[in-house]
Amino acid sequence: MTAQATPLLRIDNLSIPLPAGLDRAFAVDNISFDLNAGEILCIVGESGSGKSLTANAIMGLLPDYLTPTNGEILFRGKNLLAMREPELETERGRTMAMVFQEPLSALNPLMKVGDQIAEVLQVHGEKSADARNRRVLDLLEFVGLPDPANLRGAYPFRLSGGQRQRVMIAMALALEPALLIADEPTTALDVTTQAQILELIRKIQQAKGMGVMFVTHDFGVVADIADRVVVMERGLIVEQGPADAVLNRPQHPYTRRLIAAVPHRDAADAKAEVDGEMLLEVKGLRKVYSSGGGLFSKPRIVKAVNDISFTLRRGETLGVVGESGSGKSTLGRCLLKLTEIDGGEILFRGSDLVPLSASAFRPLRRHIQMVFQDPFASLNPRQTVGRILTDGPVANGVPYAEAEAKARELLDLVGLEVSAFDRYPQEFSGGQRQRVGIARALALEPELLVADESVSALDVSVQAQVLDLLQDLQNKLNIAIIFITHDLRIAAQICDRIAVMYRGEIVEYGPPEQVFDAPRHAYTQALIAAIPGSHWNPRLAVL
Amino acid sequence: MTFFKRYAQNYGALIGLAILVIVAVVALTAPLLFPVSPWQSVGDPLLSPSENPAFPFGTDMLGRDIAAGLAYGARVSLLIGIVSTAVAVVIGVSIGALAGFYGGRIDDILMRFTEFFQTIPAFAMAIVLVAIFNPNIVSITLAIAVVSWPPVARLVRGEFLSLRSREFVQAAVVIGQSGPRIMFTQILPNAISPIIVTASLMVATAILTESSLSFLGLGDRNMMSWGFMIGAARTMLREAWWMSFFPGVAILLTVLAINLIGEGLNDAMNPHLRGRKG
Amino acid sequence: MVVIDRRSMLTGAAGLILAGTVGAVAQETPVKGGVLNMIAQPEPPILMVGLNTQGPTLYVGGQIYQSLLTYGTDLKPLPSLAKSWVVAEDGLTYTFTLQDNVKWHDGKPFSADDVVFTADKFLRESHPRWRLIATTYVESITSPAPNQVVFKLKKPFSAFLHAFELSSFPIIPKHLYDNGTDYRTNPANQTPIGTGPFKLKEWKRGSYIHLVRNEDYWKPGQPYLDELYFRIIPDSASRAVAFEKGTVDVLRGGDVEGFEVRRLVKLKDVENTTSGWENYAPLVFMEMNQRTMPFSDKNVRKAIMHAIDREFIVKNIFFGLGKVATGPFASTTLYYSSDVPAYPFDMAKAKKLLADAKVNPADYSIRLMPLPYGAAWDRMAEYIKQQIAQLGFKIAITGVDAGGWSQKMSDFDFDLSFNFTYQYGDPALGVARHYLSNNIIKGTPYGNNEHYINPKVDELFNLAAGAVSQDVAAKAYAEAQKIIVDDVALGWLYEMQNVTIYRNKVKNLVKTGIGLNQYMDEVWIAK
Amino acid sequence: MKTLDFLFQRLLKAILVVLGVVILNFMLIHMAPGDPASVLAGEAGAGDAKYIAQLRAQFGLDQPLYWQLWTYLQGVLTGDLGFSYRNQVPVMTLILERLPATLLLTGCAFVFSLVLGIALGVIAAYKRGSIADSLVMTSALVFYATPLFWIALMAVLVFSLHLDWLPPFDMESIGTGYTGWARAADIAHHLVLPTVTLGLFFTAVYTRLTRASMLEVMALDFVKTARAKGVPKAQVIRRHVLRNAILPVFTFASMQAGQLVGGAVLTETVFAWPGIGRLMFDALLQRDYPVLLGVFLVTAAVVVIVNLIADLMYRFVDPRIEAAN
Repeated sequence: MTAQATPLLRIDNLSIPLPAGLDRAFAVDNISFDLNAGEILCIVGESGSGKSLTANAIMGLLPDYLTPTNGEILFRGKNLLAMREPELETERGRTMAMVFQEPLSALNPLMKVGDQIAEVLQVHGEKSADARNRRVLDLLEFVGLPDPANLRGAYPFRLSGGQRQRVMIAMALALEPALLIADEPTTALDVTTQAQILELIRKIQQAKGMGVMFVTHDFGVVADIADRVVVMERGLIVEQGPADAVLNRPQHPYTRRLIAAVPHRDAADAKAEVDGEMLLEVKGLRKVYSSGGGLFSKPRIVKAVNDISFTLRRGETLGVVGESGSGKSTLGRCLLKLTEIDGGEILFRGSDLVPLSASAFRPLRRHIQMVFQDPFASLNPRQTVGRILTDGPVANGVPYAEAEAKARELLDLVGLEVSAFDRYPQEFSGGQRQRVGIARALALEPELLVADESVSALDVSVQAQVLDLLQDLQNKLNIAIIFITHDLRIAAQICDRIAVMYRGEIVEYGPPEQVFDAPRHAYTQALIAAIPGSHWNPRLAVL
Repeated sequence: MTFFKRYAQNYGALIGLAILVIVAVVALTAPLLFPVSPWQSVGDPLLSPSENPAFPFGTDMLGRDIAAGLAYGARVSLLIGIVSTAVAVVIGVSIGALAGFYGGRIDDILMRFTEFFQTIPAFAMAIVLVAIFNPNIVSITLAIAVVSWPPVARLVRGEFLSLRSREFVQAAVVIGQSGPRIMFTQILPNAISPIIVTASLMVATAILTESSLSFLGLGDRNMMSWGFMIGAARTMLREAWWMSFFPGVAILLTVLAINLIGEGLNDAMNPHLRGRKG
Repeated sequence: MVVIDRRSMLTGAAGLILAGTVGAVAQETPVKGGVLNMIAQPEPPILMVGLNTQGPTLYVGGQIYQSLLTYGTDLKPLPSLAKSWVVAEDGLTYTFTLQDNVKWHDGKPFSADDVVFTADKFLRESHPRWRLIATTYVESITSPAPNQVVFKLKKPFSAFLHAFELSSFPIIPKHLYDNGTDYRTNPANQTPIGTGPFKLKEWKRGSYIHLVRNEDYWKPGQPYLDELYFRIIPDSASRAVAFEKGTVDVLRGGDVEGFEVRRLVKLKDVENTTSGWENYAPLVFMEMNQRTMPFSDKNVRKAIMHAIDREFIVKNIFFGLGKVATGPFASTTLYYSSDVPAYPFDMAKAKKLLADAKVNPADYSIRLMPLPYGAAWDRMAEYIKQQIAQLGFKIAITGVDAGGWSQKMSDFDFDLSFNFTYQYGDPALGVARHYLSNNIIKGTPYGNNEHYINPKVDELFNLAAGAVSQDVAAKAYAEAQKIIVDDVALGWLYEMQNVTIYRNKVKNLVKTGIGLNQYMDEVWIAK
Repeated sequence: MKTLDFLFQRLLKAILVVLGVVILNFMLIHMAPGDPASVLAGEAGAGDAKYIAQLRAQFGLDQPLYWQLWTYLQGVLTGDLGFSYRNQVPVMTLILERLPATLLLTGCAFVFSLVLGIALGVIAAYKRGSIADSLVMTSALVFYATPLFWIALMAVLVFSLHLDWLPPFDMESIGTGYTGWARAADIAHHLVLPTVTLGLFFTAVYTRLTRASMLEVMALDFVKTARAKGVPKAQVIRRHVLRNAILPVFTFASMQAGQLVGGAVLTETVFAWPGIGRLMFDALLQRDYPVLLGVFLVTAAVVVIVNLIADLMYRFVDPRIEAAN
């Protein structure tokens, strides 16, 4: 963190107006910050804060309808905004490079990864194919990919998410740029992979002495890698400074609010043992997916849920934690019989749900409800909130008038205006929609609520509110909740017990403090070690 | 209101709508505009458009008024276009919805069935159907419907397949709604805009198909239609250009108008695509 | 009205051996060599004339196959494969003497055996018209000498000498067909072997049929032409273009639309003739199904006749290529009589006739089934529909294709339809079939499909057919025409006039009453 | 292995589809009111009931329908598509005579429309919003809305009659005795008008499709990646956008292959092209069932083969497909 006379990158009073008719006039409004060579600058903010746009503006990759009207982007003293496209092209990929959020869609699906990396070298003047090939192998090796000679000829879809992001990074590093912009590079990755990628970026930055601009929404990540931090809110920079200062002594109320909302296990508030009556007993549940196969090849078999057993009492919250592909969502779908079950028992109030036919199970459905992940996809855009909330009770034989009255009550209960009844989901924000989703589930007065990644699509501040709401409702209504999440921090915060799933099996099962402090399984240990920002306690920052 | 605003932003779509409205008005008021049957000889044969102001579009070889033919032809073109499309959409939506919603073996069977129809060239099939069941307005309409439903079925199946796994549909299952109810109240309303857009384009194609059938002599012999007029005038192309020219232009304009409307609808119903269009 | 002294024809033929053909004395000396381009429209399904008698089949097949006789433009019989013939005085024995040195295209000699096989076996089995004649009239067919064939009849048949034209009596090679196989699937059908001046070289289906000179043709030095091309051009406008651009040299009647004829005949170096159709003299009529009302009422039929402006049809729909027909006989044929009731265009009269007959037109829904032979026929249907609609009938056109038309006509499933008939030189062959009550048979569109029954007419036709004296026949036919026209047995519309258009460098093209179906051994092209 | 499996499955499916098409058409065609025997008898000039019965027996039309179907299917398995009543030739012979002409015409029209359509679509997308874009898209829209037969007539009028540049009909000049290259050149000369006429509608379709597909791909993330690498815009289009954008166009085009045959019916009629489109239409009017069925069978087989080839190519071009299966 050595300050230099001329910063590597200086954003000076940059403004980018939005097209007319949107909720605000500027995407970013008069922002200024510096990035020095050899430092990692984190731009942090919630969705719509303008952080990604700023990154794209630097690279000159804004969509046609957005043009900066004011300010300068000085890269090594030269104003990038004044450069013409061909000139910019010589800088891009050579002196400044970018890594994107979604590594699959950011790679050309029809081009071998080696060729995609080599292209950077080719467009910037490396004429020798041999030289390019050697460099590609070096780069793949450097970013820690196994068997570079082989991997070079693979297509992106063959690679795992982490490998793809390593390819992206190799591509960005090809010509050892002075500036690396990473736009949420780990958001789409599992937590263990995220830890590896963060480690890689830090390693590279140190080895090459680059300036890194790291865009993220996750304060845990910030705590792990940032030298300095810029906090953005709705196009404005509300706070900037050294990482330690911003994280531990936030000044601006917005920053404080964000940090307060970061999920964190408080060792202090250990949960009391729940001793309600037994509601659900799952025994030896199995679900197998098989695909492909034919006369000449074997089908691919995935044991998505493999011999899983657990119990749940009234008023209890069970957290099911796992990375993508662990089978946690399949488990949720099995419990709701949204998919065929291949074996085992689901004893709900003592009777087995597994053998029931779809029509025999339908009357029982109201007892087991679900809150979905995506607040945008989970509400029918063609129906009013009122219709969404009354459909369930009506389908279960409740007269409409009664259902309507109940729906209005529920809107109030989940913290929405009663007038929301006649409006369409599009008119609400993500958090509000998720409240509608919860109200829909509650409209049937269920005894068990399965929440599948119900807060992971939400911004951190909204996330906290929804979590609070769920806990509050559980206390009021004494329902059992199965909370499926990839985020161990959230599970630890709200669950009575946690089941860690790995490759279709529960590898760790117990109360949060045991899972966190004394994980028995190697996977759980790796998972906990990978939690970003574990050395930092946000609670202390906003005390 | 916003829908119309979005639609109105597309000038092409507005022009298309204007043309179609004119065509529709002419079609509806044809008996008022031309009280004498379009089949009736009303003037000298083969009057060119400039010869007699009473016949601004000229007359054909039997002295029939081309203008009257155009007006009555609009009725047939629009009627066949719309009805055959409606029938095709009903067939296509039913098959596509069942296949997409239930999947598995039902999907396999229905899609194989659809493929049979797609493998046979649509126009060739239409010719055979019309010829076999004798050309009349019913057989032509049904034949066009029978050859044009497969794309709808595929579209609807695709929509249903993707919507079926959407969370709001899962939610409908979870709250205990029945299969048919979910299909009609949850999925179908969300699949309706691509269906409408496709249907509007199918109307255009149906009009083209009808005219091609008539051109080959497989039209309804009691209905004055544009394709028939061109077919009848085809042999006299050099002697009396106006006999085939005006009906050709009528088809072109109408089909063009409907296509423009289709694009306008598409833009208006899928506003997120608009940013990318020119 | 063509007047022919039948007796002199019979006696003359008895002793006379005709040498040469009409118009053999050419103005210029024929030049050998050259290619003649024509159009076969529609493409014939087969060239074997014995199995198919459609126009194009005869047109092309007529260059390959030959018949015993051909007929002049005056309808007199002329030698073909028969070089002479003798008819006995009682009209019961016909003796034909055949040409010498005739060889089939495959080199086998042609003989009387071939003629006997053709008449007694092949055509009797596969040719509907000959079958009828053979069963009704022929007692025996024999060959007393290798170059002689004798037909003995059960009873006199005045039209018998007209039954030996190409479409009725093509000679089939016995050695290829008399082997127990099914004639229709005999592979020889694909490689037609005849005695004609041209041989099949190549048939590229959908494109052209290519015939080449028969080097062993029985007329020394002939044919003059080296090659014939019959091109397949399905679109009529394209056919006109093909002629205009010189791709084809000859247009047969019907190859192009009427209005194109008007234009094409005016082109430079182009000639035309309406001759060459005398033997067929096609006559167009409307069939009104008399099985049910309204057409079972003679007055309705009369009213319909008055409601149709047949001059308009000829002038505007067929572009003047024809003349209004007065009755069942074409005006160019033997026995035509103009002494028949006339039906001028008169709407008022038509309506009055209906009113007098107490027929309420609005009570009837009439189906009008056009003949699916092209645009002009469709226009005629549209016109007539409109005229009948003005009488107050509900009338709709039922569109059909050729198959459907044939089927519905054969099943009598129609109200109104069109048809035309070839007259084949004698009323007994071409005309009577549409009016004889014993010819009300399902299965053919070319019989008495309208269900016309008048015993007097039957009697007169039979009398004429069996008459040995031409006067007797003429009288009977004249009386029959009067009755038939008064009954409006059919709605005669017009006599077709087929124009043959050709480049004037083509010489000797149309010489006989069968026109272009005549083998073109004397046709030549001026350099 | 997977490719083998795929091939096996697709072949099985292809055979099923063709079989289905045959049965479907067989039933359909035999529902027709016109009886070929009476049509033939009628054309022969006369024909009593006995004659018709004789013909019906000869064609096997007196057998029950399922038996006719069974006999037909048995024939199909041995490559025998039946016998044409009218032409007195085995159907297979007729079709094989005509098929090359149609394959040539539709093949050329296919390539023409695809190449031109993609080229125009790419230009329109690349120059989005420009005059060139509007021009291309407007003409595409107009040709999309114009009846094919109308274009054919107009083309003959202008290019053959008025300008006399191109022959208005036939597949080759008859009687010239051209061989080798001269013949090929002659055929090519005749091919121009029918190809362009048949191809224009599809060109319009592919232009619109290509442009839309290009714009869609241009909005994808990896295009941004390419630009972030400093790849010049032209190269981005060429190397990254084009390949991804063309795939759906190819898929659609291969699915549309059969529709070209439908268009060929019109084109072949106007241009006197001796192909199976016209054969089909003639057979239909003459109620020549075996020919009609044969044409449909062969068309379906060709379409299925084209789709199969397209699928295989797709697998080759897009590595994701195999994995997805």
